[in-house]
Amino acid sequence: MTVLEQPGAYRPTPPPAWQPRTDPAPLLPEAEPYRLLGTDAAAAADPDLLLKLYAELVRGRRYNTQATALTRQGRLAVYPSSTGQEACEIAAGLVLEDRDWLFPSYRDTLAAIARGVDPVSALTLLRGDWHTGYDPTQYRVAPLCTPLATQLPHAVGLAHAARLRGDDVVALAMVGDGGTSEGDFHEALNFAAVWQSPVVFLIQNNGFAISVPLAKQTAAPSLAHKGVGYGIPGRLVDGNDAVAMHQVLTEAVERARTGGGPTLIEAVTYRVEAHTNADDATRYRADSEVEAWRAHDPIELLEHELRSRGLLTDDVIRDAREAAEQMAARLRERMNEDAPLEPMDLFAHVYAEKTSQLREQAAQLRAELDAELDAEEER
Amino acid sequence: MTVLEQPGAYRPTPPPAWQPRTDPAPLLPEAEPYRLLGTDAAAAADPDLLLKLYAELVRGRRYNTQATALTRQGRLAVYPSSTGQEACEIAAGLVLEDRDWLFPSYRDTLAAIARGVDPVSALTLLRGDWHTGYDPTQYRVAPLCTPLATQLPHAVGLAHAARLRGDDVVALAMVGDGGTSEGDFHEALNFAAVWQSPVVFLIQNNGFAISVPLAKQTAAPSLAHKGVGYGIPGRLVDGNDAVAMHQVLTEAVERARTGGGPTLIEAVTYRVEAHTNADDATRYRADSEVEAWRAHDPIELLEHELRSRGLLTDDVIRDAREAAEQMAARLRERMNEDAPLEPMDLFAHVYAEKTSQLREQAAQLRAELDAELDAEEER
Amino acid sequence: MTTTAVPTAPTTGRKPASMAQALTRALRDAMAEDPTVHVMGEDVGALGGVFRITDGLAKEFGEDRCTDTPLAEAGILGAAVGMAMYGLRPVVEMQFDAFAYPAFEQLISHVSRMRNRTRGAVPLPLTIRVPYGGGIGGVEHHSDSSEAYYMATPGLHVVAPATVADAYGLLRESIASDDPVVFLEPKRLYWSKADWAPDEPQRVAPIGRAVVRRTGTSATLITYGPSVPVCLEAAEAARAEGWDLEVVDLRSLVPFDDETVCASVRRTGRAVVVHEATGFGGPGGEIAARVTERCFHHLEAPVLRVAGFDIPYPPPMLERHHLPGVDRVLDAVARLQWEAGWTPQSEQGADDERAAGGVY
Amino acid sequence: MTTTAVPTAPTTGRKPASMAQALTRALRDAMAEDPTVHVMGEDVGALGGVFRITDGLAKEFGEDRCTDTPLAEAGILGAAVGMAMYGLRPVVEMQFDAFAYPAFEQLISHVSRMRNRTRGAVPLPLTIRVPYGGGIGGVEHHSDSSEAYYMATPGLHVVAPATVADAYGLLRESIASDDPVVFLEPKRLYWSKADWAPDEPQRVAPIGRAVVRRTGTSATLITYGPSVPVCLEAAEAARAEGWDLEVVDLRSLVPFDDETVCASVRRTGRAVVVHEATGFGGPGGEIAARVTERCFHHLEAPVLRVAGFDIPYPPPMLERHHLPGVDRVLDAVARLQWEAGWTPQSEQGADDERAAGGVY
Ligand SMILES: Cc1ncc(C[n+]2csc(CCOP(=O)(O)OP(=O)(O)O)c2C)c(N)n1
Ligand SMILES: Cc1ncc(C[n+]2csc(CCOP(=O)(O)OP(=O)(O)O)c2C)c(N)n1
Ligand SMILES: [Mg+2]
Ligand SMILES: [Mg+2]
Repeated sequence: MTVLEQPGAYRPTPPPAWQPRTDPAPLLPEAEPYRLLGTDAAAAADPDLLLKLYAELVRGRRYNTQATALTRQGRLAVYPSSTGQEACEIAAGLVLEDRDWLFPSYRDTLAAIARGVDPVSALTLLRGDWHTGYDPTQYRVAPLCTPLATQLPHAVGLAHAARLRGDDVVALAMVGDGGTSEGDFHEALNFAAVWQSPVVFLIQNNGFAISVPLAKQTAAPSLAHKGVGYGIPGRLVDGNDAVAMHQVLTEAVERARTGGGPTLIEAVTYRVEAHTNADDATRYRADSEVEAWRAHDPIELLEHELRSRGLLTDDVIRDAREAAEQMAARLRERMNEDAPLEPMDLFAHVYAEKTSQLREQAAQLRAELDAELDAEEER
Repeated sequence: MTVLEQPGAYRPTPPPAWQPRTDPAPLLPEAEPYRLLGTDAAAAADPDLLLKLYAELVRGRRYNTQATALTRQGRLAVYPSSTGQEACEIAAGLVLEDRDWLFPSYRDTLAAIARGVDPVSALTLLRGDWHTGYDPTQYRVAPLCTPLATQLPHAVGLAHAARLRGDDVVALAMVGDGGTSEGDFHEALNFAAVWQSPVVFLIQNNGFAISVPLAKQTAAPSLAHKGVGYGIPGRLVDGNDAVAMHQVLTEAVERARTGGGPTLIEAVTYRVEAHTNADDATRYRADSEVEAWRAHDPIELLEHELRSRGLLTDDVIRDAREAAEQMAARLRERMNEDAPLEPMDLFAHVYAEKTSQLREQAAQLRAELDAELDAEEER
Repeated sequence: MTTTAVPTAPTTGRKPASMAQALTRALRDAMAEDPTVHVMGEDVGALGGVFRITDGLAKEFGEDRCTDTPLAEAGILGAAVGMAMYGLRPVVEMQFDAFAYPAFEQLISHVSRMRNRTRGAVPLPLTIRVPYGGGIGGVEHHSDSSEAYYMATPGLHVVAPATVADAYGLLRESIASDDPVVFLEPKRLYWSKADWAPDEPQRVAPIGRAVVRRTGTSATLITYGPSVPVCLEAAEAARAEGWDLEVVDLRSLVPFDDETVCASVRRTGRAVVVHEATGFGGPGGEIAARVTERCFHHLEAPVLRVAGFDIPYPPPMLERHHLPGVDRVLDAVARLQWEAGWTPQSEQGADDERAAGGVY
Repeated sequence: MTTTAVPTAPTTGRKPASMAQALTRALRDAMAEDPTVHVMGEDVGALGGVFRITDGLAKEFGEDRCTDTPLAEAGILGAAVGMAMYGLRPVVEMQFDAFAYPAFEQLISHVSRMRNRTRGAVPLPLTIRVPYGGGIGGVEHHSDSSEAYYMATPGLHVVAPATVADAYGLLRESIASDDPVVFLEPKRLYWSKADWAPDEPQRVAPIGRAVVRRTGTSATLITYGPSVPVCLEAAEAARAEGWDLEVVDLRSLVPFDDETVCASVRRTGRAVVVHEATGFGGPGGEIAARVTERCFHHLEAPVLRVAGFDIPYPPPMLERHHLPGVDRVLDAVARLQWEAGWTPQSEQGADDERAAGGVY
């Protein structure tokens, strides 16, 4: 019996705002991360999908190790590896249609590549070349975003615009556990919910924001529990289970595409490597923790399933490895070419048209460069 | 049976981050606003408390009407009335100990006054005089805060500092439904939860942010449902029920004081007047809605309880009205006195010590003022 | 150089209109002409904005074209970025100057840089309308002049109209621009009126051109936005002192019209920059410095500045002491070293002199 | 005026120390001396900060005194405001210049104004450490020079050390200040070294005093932070051209030391302002304008500026073209109108000349 039903109670009509507009129960995430691999339900997964995921995971892992190696050789300024998180990255890169948009965070090079961005172009920023090495409109992949969580409202705005225009375009936006603490995360989720925008928010909870562990980042039961506060359903998934990731993301994208509104997904995973090559992870975490997670490797999890179904043939393994090695070789080769940057491009895209001030400054630089050239020629 | 318990499943030890650290269930708010008045449970309420609340509510209402009248007479630049929300305001002003801190938003003049701030000083800002008319450290009432939600992290920081120093001080921070959309709301709640700071967050959901109704502000089941996403318990209360407000706030303050951490309270209420005297509410809402809420008036609700207990004597009514009228008269009188502002004070508190630039500028103004004076004397 | 006098005589079909009305009309015409123009912000819908600039737009174009957003400025601007990425032309309203601050990260790190970051592939045709400045008796946070922040951010255009015709013309142009524009609306000029024909709006000079509002020979007042009328009034008053002042209305701070400004200063040989924003680190420093770099040997005196004091914006009861008014402008003009006997030696004591006289 | 040469000869007990080490030591000493000093920010605990400036502090003073916060800059600064209200002295680390932007509303609307708002009742003794500037090969958002924003915000002190001794001395003083201080740490000087005795740190001039790092007679280079070493190098190189340059290190942009700067410029008659921040709307405009206001008749040439271009900070591979280096400083000095034959007429074509020559 609610208080309002008590007999004899003074009972004015409850004002309209009292009625909860949404039932909270369906918005709450599962109590533990959703998982398919290693369960009977995995049997239903399409073998072609498993094989596709496998090839991509292997290629993704190789990309991570190769890029990290390139930092040691000084060919890349910095690389934030997603080793251990490939299942999230690859699934995110694969679930979208061509017309959809991906809004990656700075760590999500793999997702961009899985979506079709050229592996070398994706590293342009990280090698010290121009800030975005690919044309975002060509791949519908927004620039890899460094200021954390700031691209989430962009994803919402883009999805909202598409919906206003009658296009069934979905935006998938990626953020880390640390990024969920930023105000922009909050504002983006709220806008998406109020506008019922076709956006999927994917949190990769990899346990750390650089050195800061999750427990210092949040006291929530899970990050997926943040959804209900916006009226957005939250899902909790094993981020190392590529098949579960693919399924949950696909469902969310479908839901968004058919007018069901946004979804918040927390993928529980782990950053196996240091934050970037420049980081020293031994300062803030124990090897034993890393080892525990290495035992829950996304590639091994998938291999086990493939093997148990008899799909992990020698051919499959060899093809995947060869494709990965080819990609790595191409990466090494092309990253060893020096990128010839045109200094005059500094002024090319500040505005649609150069201001008179920029024209003056461009002329100044031109003169300096010419003088340098003259001096060199004299020598 | 969870997936991990399935027989024969590939089952590595679930990595540590999988374990939910908090049980979400106790963090979820009640399904409908908690209410005492008009229920049998109200019988347990202390008669002295009821009488105290009554006197304060009557005084508060009178303050609102008087201040609004002063805007029409041009003695106040602007006044955001809290008519209809007095139960929230008064309860917030009364539940704290002397050593605690209140962090009001710009509408919460009444809460500040209920806590002891001089009614005239509380209007200093709104009459065009200096930004804060009282000494915040004297009353432990932070300045009435205009940039929405920005004082919430201050409340967290202050409570955190007090805790670090071993003081059992609680901070109570107030925000509107609109203010919950700001990033600062999110960041404050998260910091409070991670630090387990002794803070109570009180949302007055009065249905509108200026002209924007709640439905355009959030799609959440309730604003109290935002708590769980931080690991903070949410409470949903009838904001027009002064006794329920007092009880729920008292519990939350007690919880904070004894190391239980923060609480998020949503008080469901209604802004019966326009946003401020300068606003025209007919542009965005129907009279019928306002009337429905007028029928749920916080003073009437309490009067009904007092009457049914035989506590609403003529003396009680007269005393409350007289005290309110006295306060109103004093307000009229003192607001009619011109506040003599010292122009040279412009430079007095920009820094602890004036920079040489400010000394120059002060000398300039001094010279201008002297010249003005000379010119006037000549006339 | 473009010389346009403030319209004084009524032309056929022209009626007095306020700057607020001209702005509303500009939004309406832009939305009618271009379906990709979307207005968004706090209270811009049914209420028509707290200054009623968006009045009627939601009714005429629907709530999808003129949208009340949740109360979160970073979210508003961030969403507008995404909308612009999809080909829309969002016009964002920030309710007051100081309430644009929560959106600064979006503004600096994205709005101003997206085109550059993507080598031109992702332009952001956004307009950010900011009611700005003081003089309306607003309580704290409602009277800031924040243009210095915007000027220091390459990639933004920064525009501030001072006349009714410019309010219309510059806003139309800002919305049509393929670059992000911070459009500063001088609050206290919202109710200023001029004769204006809404149906055949007056052509105005483009963004990036300054306009000489009053020609003169003795000295140049360089100004913009809410200080333009102050300078015109000061110029009138100066005639009594025998000074014939030229008034240049910058209209846009970025791009900056060096040509028009310097031509004027070279002609007059003296200049005062006038604005409401605080002096130190404010726009006047840039303007004075660049004029001096370009016109040094034409200058009879240093370019002086009349600006707000270096203090947080004061409460309404004291704002008149803070705002640069006619007297302070005239004081500055008086200190442009008109005396023949001025020698470098007097400069040693210049600090005291400045203190006693009103130079910023 | 204070004249301090950069320490070159080792003194007893002095060993080479880096600026980073001096900063760490300053934090440590401040925390040891005053239990109300609290360090907070992203990764300042176990990691010791991404630049290791807070290395060892969490270990020595506990996590309550040196705290890893959640990842939210407005929250960090806002919480620090509350802590300061309760009597603590928070020292906030912003991880990189551009990551301070999310905290701008807190900074502008609260940190800079709380004392003024409360008529002195609530001072905010906060220090905000911002690793700033370029030259370290950082990717986008890691190399901004954001001091113009801070300078335009009355109520803040803005400090930037250029030497190891100043890094220690100025940080100690900032933490001890009862006003909020934005403490700009030039990233690329973190690893610069000087002889320095950690146990008897060198006394330095207080905040608000500029220091002449090199005396000279031909012209004054006015600079601060990462550009100080550049200017000293330029001054050395200029000797070959026959110029004897004076170098003034501002050390604090707010308060600004007009006295020291103007005394130098009056002596030399020529000045160039040098900084990394973009030129337009950057600190140089203010500096050039105020020097000109105060020293006009002592100037043989306009005060010139050498600054970053008016562009978003470029990628590492191009940053050397953006950053003001020795050559650009010397070019500017060369254009200080040394020729006797300089006439006002040449100024008409000044724009072209400027374009061809490197004046900002
Ligand atoms: C607004 C902002 N603040 C700080 C940083 C510096 N920073 C870069 S990565 C990082 C940690 C991010 O953690 P998380 O969001 O969990 O992503 P992950 O690195 O784990 O992928 C920080 C603090 C930033 N990029 N943006
Ligand atoms: C950061 C910020 N943005 C905008 C405003 C302008 N503004 C003042 S009150 C208000 C509505 C507030 O609504 P709510 O939080 O529900 O509080 P209420 O007015 O209902 O008490 C707005 C938009 C502001 N004060 N601060
Ligand atoms: Mg992480
Ligand atoms: Mg409200």
